[in-house]
Amino acid sequence: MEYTVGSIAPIFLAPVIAFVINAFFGRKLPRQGDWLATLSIFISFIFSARIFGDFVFGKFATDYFIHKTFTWFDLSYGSNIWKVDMGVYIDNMAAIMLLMVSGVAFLIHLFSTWYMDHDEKHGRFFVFLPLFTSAMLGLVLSDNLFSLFIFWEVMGFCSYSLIGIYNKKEKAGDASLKAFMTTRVGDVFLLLGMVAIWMVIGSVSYVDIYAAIAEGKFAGQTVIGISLATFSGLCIFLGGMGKSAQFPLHVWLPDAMMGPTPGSALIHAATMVAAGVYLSLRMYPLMVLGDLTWFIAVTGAITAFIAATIALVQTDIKAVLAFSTISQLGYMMIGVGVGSYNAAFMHLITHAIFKACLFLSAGSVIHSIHEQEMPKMGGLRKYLPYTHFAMMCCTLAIAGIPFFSGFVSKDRILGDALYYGFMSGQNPLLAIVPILGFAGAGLTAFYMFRMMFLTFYGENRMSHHHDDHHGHGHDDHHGHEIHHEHLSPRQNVPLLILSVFTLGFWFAGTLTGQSFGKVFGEKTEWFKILVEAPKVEKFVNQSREQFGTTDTKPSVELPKAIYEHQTGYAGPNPDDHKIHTAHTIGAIASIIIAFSGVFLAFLMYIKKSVKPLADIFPAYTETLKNRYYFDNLYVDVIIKKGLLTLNQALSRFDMGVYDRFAVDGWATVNRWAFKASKWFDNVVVDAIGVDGTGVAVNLFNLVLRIVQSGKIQFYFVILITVLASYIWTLNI
Amino acid sequence: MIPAQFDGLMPIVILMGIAILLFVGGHFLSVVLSPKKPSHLKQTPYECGEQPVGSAWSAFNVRFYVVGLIFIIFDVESVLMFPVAAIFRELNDMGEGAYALIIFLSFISVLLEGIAYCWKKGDLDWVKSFQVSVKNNK
Amino acid sequence: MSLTSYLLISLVLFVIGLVVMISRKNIVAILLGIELILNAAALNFVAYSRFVTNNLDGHVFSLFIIVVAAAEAAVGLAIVIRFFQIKETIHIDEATQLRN
Amino acid sequence: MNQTLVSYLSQYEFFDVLLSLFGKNEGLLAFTIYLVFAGIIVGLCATIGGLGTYAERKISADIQQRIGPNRVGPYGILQFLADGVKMITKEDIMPFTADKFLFYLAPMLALIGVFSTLAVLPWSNGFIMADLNVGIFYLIAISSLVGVSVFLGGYASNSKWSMLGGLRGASQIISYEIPVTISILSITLLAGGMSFGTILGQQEGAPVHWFLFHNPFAFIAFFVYFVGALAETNRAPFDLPEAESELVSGYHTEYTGMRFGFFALAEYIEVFVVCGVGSALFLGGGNLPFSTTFDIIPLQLVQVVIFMTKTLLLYYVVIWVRWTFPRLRVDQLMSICWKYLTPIAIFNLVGNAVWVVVFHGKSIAELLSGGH
Amino acid sequence: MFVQLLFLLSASLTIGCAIAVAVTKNIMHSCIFLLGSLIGIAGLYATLGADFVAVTQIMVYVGGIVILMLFAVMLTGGKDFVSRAQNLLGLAPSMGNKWTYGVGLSVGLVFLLTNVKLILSISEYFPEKKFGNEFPSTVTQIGHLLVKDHVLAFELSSVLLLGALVGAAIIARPRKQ
Repeated sequence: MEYTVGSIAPIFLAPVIAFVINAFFGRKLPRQGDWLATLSIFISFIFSARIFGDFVFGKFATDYFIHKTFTWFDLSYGSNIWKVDMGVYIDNMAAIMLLMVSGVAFLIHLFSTWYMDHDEKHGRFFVFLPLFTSAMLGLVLSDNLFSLFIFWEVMGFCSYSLIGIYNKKEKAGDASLKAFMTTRVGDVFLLLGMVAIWMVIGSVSYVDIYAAIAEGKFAGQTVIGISLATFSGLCIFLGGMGKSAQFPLHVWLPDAMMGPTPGSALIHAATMVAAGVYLSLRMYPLMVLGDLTWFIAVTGAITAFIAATIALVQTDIKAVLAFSTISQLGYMMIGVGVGSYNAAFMHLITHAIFKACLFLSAGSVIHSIHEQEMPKMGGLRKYLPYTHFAMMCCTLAIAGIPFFSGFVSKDRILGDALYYGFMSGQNPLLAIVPILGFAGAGLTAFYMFRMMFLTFYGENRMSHHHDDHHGHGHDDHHGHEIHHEHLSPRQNVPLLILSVFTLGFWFAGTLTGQSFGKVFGEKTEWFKILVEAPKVEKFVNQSREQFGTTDTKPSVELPKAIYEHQTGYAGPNPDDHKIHTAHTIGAIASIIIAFSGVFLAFLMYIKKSVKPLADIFPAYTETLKNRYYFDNLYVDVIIKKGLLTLNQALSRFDMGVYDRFAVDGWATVNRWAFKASKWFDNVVVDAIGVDGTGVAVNLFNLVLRIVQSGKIQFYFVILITVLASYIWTLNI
Repeated sequence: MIPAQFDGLMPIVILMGIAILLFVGGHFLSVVLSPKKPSHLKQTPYECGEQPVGSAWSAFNVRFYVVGLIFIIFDVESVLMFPVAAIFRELNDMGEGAYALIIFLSFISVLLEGIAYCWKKGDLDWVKSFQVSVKNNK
Repeated sequence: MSLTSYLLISLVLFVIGLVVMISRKNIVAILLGIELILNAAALNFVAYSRFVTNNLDGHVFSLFIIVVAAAEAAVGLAIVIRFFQIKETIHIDEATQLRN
Repeated sequence: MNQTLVSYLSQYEFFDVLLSLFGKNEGLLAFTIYLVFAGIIVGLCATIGGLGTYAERKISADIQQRIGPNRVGPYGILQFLADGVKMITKEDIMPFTADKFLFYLAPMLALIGVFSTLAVLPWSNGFIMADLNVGIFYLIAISSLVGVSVFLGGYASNSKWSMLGGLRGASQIISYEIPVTISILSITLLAGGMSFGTILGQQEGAPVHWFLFHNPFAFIAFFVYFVGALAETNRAPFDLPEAESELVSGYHTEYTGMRFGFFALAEYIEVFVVCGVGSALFLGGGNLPFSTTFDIIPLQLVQVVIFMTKTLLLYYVVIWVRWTFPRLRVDQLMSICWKYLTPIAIFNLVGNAVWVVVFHGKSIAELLSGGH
Repeated sequence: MFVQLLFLLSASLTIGCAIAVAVTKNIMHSCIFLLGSLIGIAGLYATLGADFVAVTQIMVYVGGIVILMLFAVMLTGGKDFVSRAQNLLGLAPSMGNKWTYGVGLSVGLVFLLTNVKLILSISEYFPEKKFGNEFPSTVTQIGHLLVKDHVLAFELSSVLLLGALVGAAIIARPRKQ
């Protein structure tokens, strides 16, 4: 098949054009140009649908991929070849991802035109949303870590400005800053990993990295003592952790709910947070080579469990969804870690769809009753029937009820985790992974249905005057009456469209995802056949195609492969029957767990026959309500104990070097007395009194404040020293 | 042998040298010939016979800076325009006159926006900015 | 007079600009240091375009460096003047707040 | 590839004789030739500058129906020598509050800035010391040293009058540099090159080929250039930096003796240079009114004479303007520069560009004669 | 021969004036030394055969930036201004004292050493080159590059300058207080 630039570029360029037009002339356009943004996303949806069709229906089970590059700049001299290539790299995974991103983004745009209507920030919202979508599509299209990093940062910026879009509110500003800074922590590591790879193989293109792995270029290379593969893989994974809110760096995602709900749906649920997982999947061979899978798996398990427990007691509907997002991302990471490559990716896709739908439904609820606290809702079933239907479908999906997509993907991950933890003869401590995973699954079912029951069932607990509003930036609507929901193409048709795709057989080809209950006569596990861990051998000395040329690879039409279900474990599989048994056990166990969780929730919140959680373990509930005191940990312990003292030391050094001996020619007699008083002045008054005022504000102002004594030359000294040391390490 | 490329630089250097030599020589002459009877009154800066009050090196008005600002921007733009102007006819003979004209005019139009802005904001009329900025004189 | 000599000259220039930027406390003097550093960079470009790549892209780059330097000097000095009008000093260590 | 004086002379046979005299050392020979010609030119320009003072007095005397200097020499023509001697023998006084270093440096900068421009001044199409590719551009650039020197002269002699004069002078010079530069830019656009050789080669032959008559815009550009040049050289009616009646003597109030002499010399030579540039850019420079195929030294001398004639005519106009128009106010000065001259100059530039594109660079004369 | 002399002249002028910029205590003088250093750099450009860039250097820096800096120095209180909080928390004098110079020199020395290592490591790739006429006319080629390859940068630079003009005019405009 023929792919020219013209058939790929519009995917990325259409939203960019929409962004530019909206950014400059948005105010002049009718409806501030939201139709333009939606239209552009639709265009890129069409083009990516074509690519998807070619890749998926055109040819099953071929490992076809498009790779076009052009030289961006060339630093070669003498015999050293230093080129930076840019280009596009589309394989099956990228094709599926493209379709998912553009489709979900299109529906979310459509919904936002209703949600953000008559909103003061309507225009600005539709400036950043297409920019974000284009960045995400570009990230999927890009063929090397470098351009991926560029789009990565653009997405970070968009998320920043969408969280803080209601910039009148203090909390929004803090939340956006927090999100920006936390993800920065990861990005620095990502950059480090890129530099490490660059210094060894002179390129950051996926293909070159795979080829280098296949040729064993990484063998024997070490950075600061540890092997290069481990170092770079770890750094890249840390970058992914920052972006997709894994355990230590997850604190930003709940606060990110300050933004408008569709923004959260697109960025903090569906696509951007999945970018970290996508990166880890892309770099999977590196992770395997660096022997990092156990680390990824454990991180994912801890994240999944902790986020699920926190979500138990949240009362803000969006907070529940946020923590469930973190937990599901943890599941994806488990999938990456335990080596069920395509199950992890499938969970990425399914989760993107049903989580987007969940957020949109929450948005529809919030927008129609102007209330975000679940205890003040209830019995909305008869007011919002369509929303209720869509949300129920997605809840079933995320809770892992059979016949729904969440069950398929999550259950495969759990089955592989089970095998990984117990049967594969790994370190027995790794049994924590499946245990936490299953526990998290049960909790997921519980809190999701708790949310459903509290929101849509029971009696209506709405008080008719609303004194406070969280999150959404509408003016107060005092005495607002719920109007009955009608079927409108911009409010709830997107929800219904999304909820259709929460059914399992779209992805698995079978109703259950297991070997029984086929819908089609033929066993078509297209997902599992198409998506597999990249075989690095086939990338050795691949020929690059210059940009603009139509690619010359013959479109090989392999016979449609038949799926034999033993290969649920996509990695090297030593013993299939074990895996099979693991999967069967996993399936049954997860079904039982899920239904028990739903039943418990039913007893607690419908029948009221079981006392709710808070009464059973009040202390633990308190802990959960404070989210395990993570923020307090950061603020109180690390800052007040650790960083502030460091701050004082640094500022003392700073003052000492620069200002201490400002006035020369003093009598040595009173010099010491003067020094003492000046030390008091500088350190106590200046450092604590002035620099330390922001201690109570929040974390990242303080992290900035450590090195920020305000003396720019001090930063300059540090900068130059670091630069010099880096140059010294260069071996050219 | 000097490469002809650098041949043109020599007279410039020579003329600069001549200027410096002339200056030094003139000084030498005046040192030799002129009388030396310095006195304090002779060496006070001239203020129409009054005792000079304070130093002349005080912060003066900001309008000079604004003028210099507009100047430097125009200066740089003209620098960028010179090579394009130098090959304008050549491009025109190559049949790309319209293209070159569009490039050139779009550049100049931005230049004009700058001067129009400053004109509108009154940075160009001296008296107004003077009257406003008296208060800033420290 | 190979490439190395030019590179060394521009390096020395850069380091002197560095010293000026670090050890001066007068903001205008620090801007002087910045000008030195920019010139070092531009000199490198031209030297490379003569010795390494025999095309004139290096000249164009240093042209644009000069342009950017002019813009930077204009805006920077304007900021310095404003700062002086506000705080009546141009000591760099007084400029520790982002707001007035 | 710069066509220079040496490369011009090297086409004559006596060059080889000289070369053999210098033992085939072309660098040394070139150095000698340049040195000799530089000495000649500087001496010539110094004389012209000196005579300029004399001429100024005489012409002003004529305009004001006085006699003017008539004691020293026939018709007082040696007056400027007397002035020079006076300057050398005067005691030079420096205010004790002055900034010594800059006080010395300022006149030297002025001298350097002015003398360096002489290197590209086209006396004839052969007698031009260095016909750089960037000739006219170089001339504009290097002459901006004078602005620095004026500012420094005002600053260094820590006196109120000097300070004001220096500031006025610097801001006036840099302001009026813009219309001048843009007018020259339009000539560059017409000529298709910055070197004086190219510019003069475009306007050979009859006066209708001068850029002055090339098209209406160039015609306007000449006057813009002329006014701007008056202001850049601090000539009346733009002599605010040394306005005798307001600031005592402007930026060289505190300068006496030799240093004042250098300032004055630099100023007069600069006037001569801008007149020469004007005649070369717009009035065809030293081009003979007829086209010749052969090229000998005497023809070059004839060209020099023609060039000098045009230049001195412009010089006369400058002096004439000085004694005719009253001095401007500062705000009038600025508004004339920024609100009239600069927009007009930009308009001329656009007009010239459009003209070149529309009429394929033909001048009015060629269009009338239908020449292809 | 002449080119070598010009090179030595310009290099010594550049470095000497730069050092003077660094050490002199008078801000006005260091502006003037900066001017000398910039002229020296123009000479270096000339020895590289980059006549247009050299003249541009003189035009923009000597004609524009240095004068602007002199104005700014005068506008900010001339060569000797007092720091308002001189004695509140003892600040170093405005042109630095031995401590700041110590820090600056040490950092500069570190940077110098590292980069000398770098430069010497790549120096053998580029042997000495005879001076000839590589660029018969840089002006024409630069013009072609400006309208063909770098036309976007050419246009955008005008926009950049416009932005600089507007921004700086807004910042520096005299206003009522």
